[in-house]
Amino acid sequence: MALKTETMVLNMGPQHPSTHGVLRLELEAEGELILSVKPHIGYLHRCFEKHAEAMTYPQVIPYTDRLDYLAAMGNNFGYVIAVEKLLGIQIPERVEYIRVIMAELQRIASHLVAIATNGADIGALTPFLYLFRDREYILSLFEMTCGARMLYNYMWIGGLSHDIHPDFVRKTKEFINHFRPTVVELNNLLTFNKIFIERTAGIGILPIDTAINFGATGPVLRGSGLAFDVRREDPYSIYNRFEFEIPTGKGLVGTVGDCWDRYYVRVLEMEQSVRIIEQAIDNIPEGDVHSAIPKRIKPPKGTVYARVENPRGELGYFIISDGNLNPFRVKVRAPSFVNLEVMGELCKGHLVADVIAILGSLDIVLGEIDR
Amino acid sequence: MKNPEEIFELLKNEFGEAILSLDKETPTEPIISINSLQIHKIGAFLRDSDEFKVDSLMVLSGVDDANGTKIKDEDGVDVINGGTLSVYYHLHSTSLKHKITLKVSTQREDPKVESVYNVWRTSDWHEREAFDMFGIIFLNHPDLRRILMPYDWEAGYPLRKDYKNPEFYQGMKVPY
Amino acid sequence: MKQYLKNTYDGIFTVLVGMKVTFKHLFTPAVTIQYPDVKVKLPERVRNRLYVNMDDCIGCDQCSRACPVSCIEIETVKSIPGEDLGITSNGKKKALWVTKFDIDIAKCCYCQLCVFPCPTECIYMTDVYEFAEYERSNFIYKFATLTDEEAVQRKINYEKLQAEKAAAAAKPKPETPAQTENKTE
Amino acid sequence: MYQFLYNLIGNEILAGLLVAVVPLTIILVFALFGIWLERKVSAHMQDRLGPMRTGWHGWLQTVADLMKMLQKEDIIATDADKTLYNIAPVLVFSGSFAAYAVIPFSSKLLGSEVEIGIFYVLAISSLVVAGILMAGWSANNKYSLLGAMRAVAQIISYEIPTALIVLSMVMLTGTLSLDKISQMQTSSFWNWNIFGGAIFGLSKFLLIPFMFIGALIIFISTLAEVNRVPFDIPEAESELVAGYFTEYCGMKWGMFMLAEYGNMFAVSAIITILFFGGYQSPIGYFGNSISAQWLVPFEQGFWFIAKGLTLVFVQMWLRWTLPRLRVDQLMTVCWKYLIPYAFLNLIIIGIISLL
Repeated sequence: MALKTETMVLNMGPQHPSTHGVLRLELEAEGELILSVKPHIGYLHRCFEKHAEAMTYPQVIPYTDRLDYLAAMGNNFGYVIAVEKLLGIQIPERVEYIRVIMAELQRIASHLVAIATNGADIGALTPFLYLFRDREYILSLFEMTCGARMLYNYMWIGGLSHDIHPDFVRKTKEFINHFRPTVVELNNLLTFNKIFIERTAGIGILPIDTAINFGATGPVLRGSGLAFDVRREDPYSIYNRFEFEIPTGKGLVGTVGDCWDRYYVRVLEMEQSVRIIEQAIDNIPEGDVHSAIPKRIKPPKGTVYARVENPRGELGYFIISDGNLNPFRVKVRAPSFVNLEVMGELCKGHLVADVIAILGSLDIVLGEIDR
Repeated sequence: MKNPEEIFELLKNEFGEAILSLDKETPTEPIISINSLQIHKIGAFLRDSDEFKVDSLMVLSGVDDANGTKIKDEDGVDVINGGTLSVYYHLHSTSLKHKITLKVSTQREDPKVESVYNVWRTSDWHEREAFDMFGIIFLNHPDLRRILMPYDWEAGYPLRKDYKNPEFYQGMKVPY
Repeated sequence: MKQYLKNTYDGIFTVLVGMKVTFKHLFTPAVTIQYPDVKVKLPERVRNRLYVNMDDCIGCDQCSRACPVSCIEIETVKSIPGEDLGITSNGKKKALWVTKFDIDIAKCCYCQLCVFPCPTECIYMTDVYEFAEYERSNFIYKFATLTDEEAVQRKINYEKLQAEKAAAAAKPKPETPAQTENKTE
Repeated sequence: MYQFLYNLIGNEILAGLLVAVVPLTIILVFALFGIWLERKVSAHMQDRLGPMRTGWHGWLQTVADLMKMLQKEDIIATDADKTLYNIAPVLVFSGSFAAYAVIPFSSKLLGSEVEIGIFYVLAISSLVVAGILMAGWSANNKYSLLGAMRAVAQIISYEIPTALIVLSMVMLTGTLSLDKISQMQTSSFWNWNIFGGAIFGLSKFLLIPFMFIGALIIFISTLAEVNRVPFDIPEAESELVAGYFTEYCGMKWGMFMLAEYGNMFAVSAIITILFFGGYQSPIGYFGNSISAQWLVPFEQGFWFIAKGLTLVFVQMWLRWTLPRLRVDQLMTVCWKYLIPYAFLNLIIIGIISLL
């Protein structure tokens, strides 16, 4: 007689060490084997879009900081680009250069967190601390520039809140010199560790056409092998002036599109960001960062969709203006929100421990999923 | 790579009545208005035809157009009657690099839009969000639940312009 | 078989490489500090607790309007002629009594948007970051220098002045009040 | 030791209890020290400082934590099976504590001089399995249950490679007594079993590589038996919150912690005895050279604890270096890698020792 078995529903989250915030995953499991995963979101819903309708355009910027709180510069960047498009204003060269440098530094900082938490989810706690130490350098660069460490409110419509600090260029170069060896160390300690490879290679394979259909962007899509990067695809700001490569998943140790590829794409992207910073840092033109800031920000009627490459993928702002001081509608296309959708698809047939590895490799930030 | 006028003409030839208008007055990309019950067919055509290959839906946004008649109720809040709710589809093609913006409008009192779930799977959560925030019913969506708000939120659809904060949620006072 | 031996070798070798890295770090100095005893030197632009220098405040309400979370509440009363409110450090003449200048620092999001519009640069962010409190009400910082009685007095003074003005205005044209009466009816 | 005390006191039970006090003290002191060491080692490996406030470099931190744990409210989930829930930590702790009965800390300090010491250790440490399963099941928590299932599968599987290596050592030395195994590896580190044992000859040199492999295998498999990284999947904090002791708090949780650190030292002690000469000094005894024979047992105790702690340090070092394996990979490592290698090792050692 066959034993009567039933599946077990395992609630992972909202309070769980590795759901990266307050995500709840409803796992249907047979022992350790996952049959289905249903993500439940909304625990961190802060009504950003409703708030934005009651704010003037500059007042929305501090709120955008809090979407993807690990990459606040990128969020500011996307929003100001959208509003500048709506206003149709020209930005001084100096501002553009500083914005690019900040965005790339932020990309490194954000990827460091992504890599660190991905490692920590799998059990390697030491790289986590090493990488947070390196992130600290970047945060102190930001703090030196605008006074805040996480939620910068740095990029303003038409300019920047502060000009860079006189020491900024020197310290950024110092950081780059310090940073390159730490990537090598990271690769020795974690990336090519056999156990780490075993845990991530061949796990959570995301085929390229599924990735596109699910709208995945950023390292998730690039990990699947498509060299899609908004910086190259739809160059905003001055990204078309810099040389950089778009690293893609090659299936070096497993299959193309597995967790390891998504992880390794981030490692390689940090290197490319360093390259962009190196190209930009010596060429910052002179100028005034406040000169183009409009006195009164009142865009004409119209709609705009502007997208930037945030560390987590394509961040889009869809803004409708009705000609008032407040935006009529602000919709955020949050990369993590879209990337998380694919979670259910990836986890099928894996084990409980793999759910963590997959979630870590998707690198979600609940702040921008729930908005 | 096609410009919006060409896309509009091609779609007009293919679908005729379902394609309503082309709005070029916007500061950025033009918007093609479409019949709300034909969107899934047009989506499938855009995705599958070799001319377009629009394989990616960047974002699907619900919008409350707030173009109905506004009456103030006793609390001084506008109640909107009539008018439309809209859904914007920002599409692009990863291989051919062109971008298309589609817009469908639907009646505010009975908002129904065909789901594009089967065309672009990414629309799953976007449509749930639009339903959650605006109450737009996406026909043939397999799992149309609230997504950001609690599942038992009964006070209406928060991003509508005439939304009123409820006083209580499950016996708890809402502002704190 | 070859793969099997390679896996064994890889497993042991990469573990040893990792161990070498961590062993090296065992002897590198720590980067953390003993926080309350040792403190990081903050950069000069650091954004922490808000402070208002009331000597310079002219009560223009610009900071309050710029604030995205409405944590600043300002109430002002117009001064009456003859009262000397002094001038600000950059030479502006004050014309308003600031009867209430409350900042709810618990709401503040440290975005610094209030600092830039201030015409006299009297509101700014300091480098004080340790201000935990046991009571939520203690987070409402009251910057107004006037006491409550004084504030009430200023208000009465101003209202009296208004009333006098109204009376003065009413005298030459006695028909005005009648008109308003008609309107209210 | 027991015999000595029995002669002294003349009461079996009292003598037995007194003998038990020694390992209990050692296990408690070691747990206090071990937790502190773990924190400091991890901190310095991660470029941090670790506990610094309680005493010199925070050495009293564990004591402070213990105080806190003793004061904590004892919470039992409503749906938990209270009897099993309460027994489980005691069982787990006694399992790891009982192993100390036969461990010779020095030639004079030995709880019980049983002839089948190593066999007893292998047997008694399985008691932990029952305790863990009870803890996981009784808490009525899915994470606990998953953790307990993993732990049981893991501990039972990894006993096989451990037992195979132990078997090869027993074959080589010809005794099951831990004390006798220690006595054999006397006078210099060259006589340790890891260097082929005390008998000089061709076989000694042939044995050395296989002894190294054996030591490595038993180190890895005991690592898994005490649930340390990279085999800490039963308590994998990023997946299962805390595994089988998720629902425990206060001193009951503390007992699991004590048991874990007790086990860490116990397995290190076993490896020390089997491969690294037990309590024997690698360089000869200071007491002998100044003809103060009473000093020798103390020196032996020092060497034993030093060797044990070195292995404990390596365990910690590994923990703060490696990620953890997945549950199926853990089984792969055991059944597909360790057991074949251990078996091969056993056969080769058997052949060599016949030479």
